[in-house]
Amino acid sequence: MEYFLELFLSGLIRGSIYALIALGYTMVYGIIELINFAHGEIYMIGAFTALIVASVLTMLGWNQIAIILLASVVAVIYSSAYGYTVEKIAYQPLRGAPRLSALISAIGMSLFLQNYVLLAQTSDFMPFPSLIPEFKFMESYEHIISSPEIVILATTTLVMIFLAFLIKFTRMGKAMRATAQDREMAMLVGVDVDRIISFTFIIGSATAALGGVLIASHIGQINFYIGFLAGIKAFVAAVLGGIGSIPGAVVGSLVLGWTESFFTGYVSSDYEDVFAFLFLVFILIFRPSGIMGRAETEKV
Amino acid sequence: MMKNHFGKLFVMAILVFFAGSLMYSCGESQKPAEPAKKAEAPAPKAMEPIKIGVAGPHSGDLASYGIPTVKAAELVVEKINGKCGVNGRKIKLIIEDDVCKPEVATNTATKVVGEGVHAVIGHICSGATKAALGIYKESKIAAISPSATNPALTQSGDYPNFFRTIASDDAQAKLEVDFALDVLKLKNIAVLHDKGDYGKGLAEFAKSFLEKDSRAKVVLYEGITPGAVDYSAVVQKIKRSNAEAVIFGGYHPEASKIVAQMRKKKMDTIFISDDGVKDDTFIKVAGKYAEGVYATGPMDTSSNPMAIEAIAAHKKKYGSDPGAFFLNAYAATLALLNAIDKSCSTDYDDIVNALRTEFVATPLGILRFDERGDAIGVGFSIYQVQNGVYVEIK
Amino acid sequence: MFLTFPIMVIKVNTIENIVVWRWKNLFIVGIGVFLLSFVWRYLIKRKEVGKKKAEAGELVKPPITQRVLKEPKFYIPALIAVAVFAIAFPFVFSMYQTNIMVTALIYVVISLGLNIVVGLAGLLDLGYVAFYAVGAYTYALLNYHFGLGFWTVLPIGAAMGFLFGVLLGFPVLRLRGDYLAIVTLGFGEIIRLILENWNEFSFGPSGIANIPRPGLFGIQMSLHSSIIYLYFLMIGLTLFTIFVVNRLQDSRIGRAWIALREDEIACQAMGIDKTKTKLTAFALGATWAGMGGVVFAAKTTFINPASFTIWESIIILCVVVIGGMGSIIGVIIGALILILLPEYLRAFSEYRMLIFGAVLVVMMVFRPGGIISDVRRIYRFEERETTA
Amino acid sequence: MCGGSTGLKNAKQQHNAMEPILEVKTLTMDFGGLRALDSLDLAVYQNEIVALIGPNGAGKTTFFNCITGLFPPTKGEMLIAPPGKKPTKLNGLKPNIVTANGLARTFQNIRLFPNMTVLENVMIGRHCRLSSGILGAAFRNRATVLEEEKVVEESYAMLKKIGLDAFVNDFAKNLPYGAQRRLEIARAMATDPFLLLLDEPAAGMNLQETRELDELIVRIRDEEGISILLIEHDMKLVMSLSDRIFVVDYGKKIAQGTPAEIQNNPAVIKAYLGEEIDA
Repeated sequence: MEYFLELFLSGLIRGSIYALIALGYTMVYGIIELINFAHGEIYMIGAFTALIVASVLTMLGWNQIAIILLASVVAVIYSSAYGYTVEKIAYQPLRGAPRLSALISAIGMSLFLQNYVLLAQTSDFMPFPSLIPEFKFMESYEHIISSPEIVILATTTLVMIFLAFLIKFTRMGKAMRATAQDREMAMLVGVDVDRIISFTFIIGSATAALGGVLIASHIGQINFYIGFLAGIKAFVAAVLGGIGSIPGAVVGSLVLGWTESFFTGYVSSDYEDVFAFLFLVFILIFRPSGIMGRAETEKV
Repeated sequence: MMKNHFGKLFVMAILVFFAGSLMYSCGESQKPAEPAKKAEAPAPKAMEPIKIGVAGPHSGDLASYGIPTVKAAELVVEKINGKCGVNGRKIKLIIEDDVCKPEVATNTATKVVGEGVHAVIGHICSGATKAALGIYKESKIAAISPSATNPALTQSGDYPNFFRTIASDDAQAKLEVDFALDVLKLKNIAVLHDKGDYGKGLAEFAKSFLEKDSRAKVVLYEGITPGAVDYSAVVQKIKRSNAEAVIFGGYHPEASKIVAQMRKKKMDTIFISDDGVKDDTFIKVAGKYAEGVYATGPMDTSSNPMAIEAIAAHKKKYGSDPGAFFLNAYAATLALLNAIDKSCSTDYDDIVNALRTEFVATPLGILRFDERGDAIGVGFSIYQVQNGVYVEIK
Repeated sequence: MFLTFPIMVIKVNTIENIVVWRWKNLFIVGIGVFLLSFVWRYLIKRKEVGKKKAEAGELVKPPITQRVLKEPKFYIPALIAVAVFAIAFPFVFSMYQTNIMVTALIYVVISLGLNIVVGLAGLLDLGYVAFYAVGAYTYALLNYHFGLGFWTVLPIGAAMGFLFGVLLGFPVLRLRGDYLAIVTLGFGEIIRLILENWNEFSFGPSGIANIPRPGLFGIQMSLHSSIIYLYFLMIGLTLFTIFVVNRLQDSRIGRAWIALREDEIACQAMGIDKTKTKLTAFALGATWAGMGGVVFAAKTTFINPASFTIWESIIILCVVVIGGMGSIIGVIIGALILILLPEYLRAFSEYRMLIFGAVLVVMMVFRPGGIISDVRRIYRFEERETTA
Repeated sequence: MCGGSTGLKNAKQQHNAMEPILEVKTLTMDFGGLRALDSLDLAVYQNEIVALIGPNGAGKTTFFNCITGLFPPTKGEMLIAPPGKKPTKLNGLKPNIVTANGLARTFQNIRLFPNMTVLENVMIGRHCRLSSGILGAAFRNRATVLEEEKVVEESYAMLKKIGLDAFVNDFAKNLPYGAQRRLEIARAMATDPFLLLLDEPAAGMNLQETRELDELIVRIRDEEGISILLIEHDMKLVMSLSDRIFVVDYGKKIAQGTPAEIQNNPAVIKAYLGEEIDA
């Protein structure tokens, strides 16, 4: 039973990590129906920015709380700027073009950003300082769940609540939903669609950056390639949950995390990913729009 | 830059006709359509530079394994060309990227063959090496790898033209297992690998050695997914298996994640790993968690005067410490040039023969190659992280 | 817009316990970006103007490429020139050139296969490389265990591709759009992971070496001539592919594929069996990948699962989209460009993938329809109709 | 098929003796909590032109979608009986099988294949009447070549009949609106139906086009012997064309009868009042 609980926790952490990335994926997809392949790269850039800021500040001898706050804030700002720029360069000119063209453009952007960071920062893995302090009160539970893990869980929950609130209740959120439903109609009723899309990219990138900071400090190392793998997994999670739906992304991520964790724990990690993908296929066969996705019937 | 390159293509195209037909005259197989008369050996050949190909990943995610080899070859060649070269001929390096991918490696191989190289230093990754070796074999070109450790390369007997200045995976695995059994006297051992060519091969050997020995048993044998965000499920599994030690086959990024997560879970399981982990980056990344980790690596030759000299030269020219496989590559280049020098020839048979018979002093010690192509006198030893540095044990 | 660019630049510094400030980089990149953004804006503006023109004037002249392709006066000599060039190629250029051309031709073949799935039938397949792997392993394993030769395995590889296409196609065809994409991606990864993990079957990550090159009636060939032989074999296979795909496109089934892409519901209402049509597209596309895989294994003589990652699928997809979906010539040009480009970019060594990524973006932004867009087969019936 | 039964307007008298070619019994369709169709009964007899009318959202198109197999109905039975054949149940059949059985339709919002030529669009309609397979297509055996030639001729003949022959090689998306509607009819006709379902064929057409459509529909029935069931809002067209009219509102049938009967039916007038002043 204890083993089960441990695996459950391990899956929960994994799921929360995926969720932090998947949220941005799903938001962007919801609004422009584009698989934003560069999203993982934004996450990676967030982590790098935080690493640089944290290193500089550490050398200047700041205290840890200030470092983590400032590093996160700067990472979020940078990544949002990147997200915004990427959208302006690679996606905005392609509005109205075939969807596959935008997809290829996204892939190109992903390659570009990867190699850009590779050139600027070398291909080596770099140690990432554990920014999150070990809480005192946690000491006796450290072997079950560590402080960074608690922070990750809490952040995921907060981000999800924040996004749900944003989309449900704010003016911007309403405009976003309108744009997602019918872009032309939204434009007709006076929504500045371009601004909404930019805004979505900024929010999505910001969550990715937050994820980048937390996850990197949990794992303790980063290199230019982390974004791609994490991005694919997060995308799978988003689809599993029903792409376009915010709670769906979280549910999908958790389900994926647990699937992997339990499969590894009780069967074998050799086929962990095989099983995760088979599970995805299985779910999609019975629920073609994902766990939380609404079944769409096309109007005839 | 681009223009230059295309110009080179045309020159190459012409060159290749000669080079290609030369090859025919060497090989036992003659293609009737290609008249052999083109093969009239050009007289001024002796004064032409000796061409050595250097192939490995120079871009992409594995570039950090390939570039030190290029630097080593450059340093050696610079030194030797400064002393009138080999047999009075200068040496020219033809450096080509293979990104560690087999399919690219065949292109790389045909390219260096097309440039008319006499021998090749490389490739770096075992998979790419296997793909390229077929082409070198048929073109009668010897290849010396500083880093391809797959046992089949020498043990299968398929590649008589292959040599390496590094010991093969099974030797490493044997060393790890012996260490675990003889020195640490362990009973329960978990074997993990990263599902990769190198790591899995090594783990398979370790597992079979352990199974042959009755003193310990393998309590867990698993592959982990490289690049995954977290390994806590696997770590839990190790914990449950009651393993006293983990033997891990793979590279340092995954190793450091696993070690860190084990230590965070307050597990003091011994961690024994391989050459891919015996890298200073591992210690930097894993930080305090790296302490006490064992790893096998090439025998410490840092006291060898040639090694000191080579490293000093690298520092002088590039301003930094050399990277992975630098000394192996340095040794490979020296051995190759020595063979050419001693045999007074750039013919395949002569080079291969000289590599097998002539001893040469290298930063790895004085060595020659055995019949299969493994270097005699190159081995591994066990290191442990102590106070943030790898220290040789024994 | 380029307010964000300077931000990009400051972060160009490396960390390794020490911070290296590289202000020089900042300066260079800053200037470069400043100039580039002007070029970018100019081009975007030009594109906008072009668009407006297209909207204003009902009939825009068809693009030059299209006119050339339609005019027999142009394309017949062009075809002859291409043919002459193709035949002369291995004798004029080096073995290396021939070798990469073989690679490019393999991609032409498999991209034409994917073009059936994505370009014609409109099914986004991100796991296409799985079938390529199936073909390659079919040859490698049959050769290893039973010593079967290239020519025997080529049709077997094709059949295996077809079979796997059907097998994998069945469960996923209910899905649409991006769900289909992610599931095919999943299948691609599953196949690769199985190859990687199932040592007893596939020799795991260490792969299979010493796969023989194709033989010609048992004649022993030197390396150079066998590459030339492979080259002509690939030319033949490419022509065969073009021939078949072209005919398929023109046939009852090809029409059904396009109709499916255009409007799934109307397509069904017109009496087309959606499932069967999708399945044929999927399986036929996979067939070419299977064949391509066999040739690939024969060419590299060594295969391991690392050659069949998702990036490979993505590259093939890029070929199809960049070339122009549904257009055979477009796909051929796309394959030649995308596969040869990284090889010729070797001169830029570490910058080449950066450039490659940028090229993808720029291409899509300025030619979203691909290099050859809108070249669609026009039925020419006028002559027949007057007689009928 | 029997082409020219002359007593068109008094077709109704013959019904009692004949089996209906389409018979729908207590058809019910729920979308979640919404009942779009409520035990609808309807029958169409051979050589009839029947209209289905009702206010927007009354469930007319849903009715079409149910018969053609796009939506599985919640309840009810649907039978077709092609002339001279035994009745078959439509329930559970896929759309393509329904079409193969001789029921063809057009769509309310035009659903042509925009990037295919006009001729190709019609050729798609012939698809289910052809048989050539993959190998035939790849290697062009004799049967395939002949079949292809035949398809082209038949399709062209169809276009001529509908009056679209001038556009043969144009992309469907470039046709004028009215022509697109007619092309949809041509495409549906190409599937060799015995009953044609037209979903608002006159929507968006001007007077001239509507008049031509009127003639076309009558001609289809008279010359081809194809019965027609249509949904239409243009009351003038409905009244002049139809032999019988069904009126639905909120998924229920509120009236049926000849145009004259419908025009004077108080229930119909009530349903339409305030909703639409079309008639």
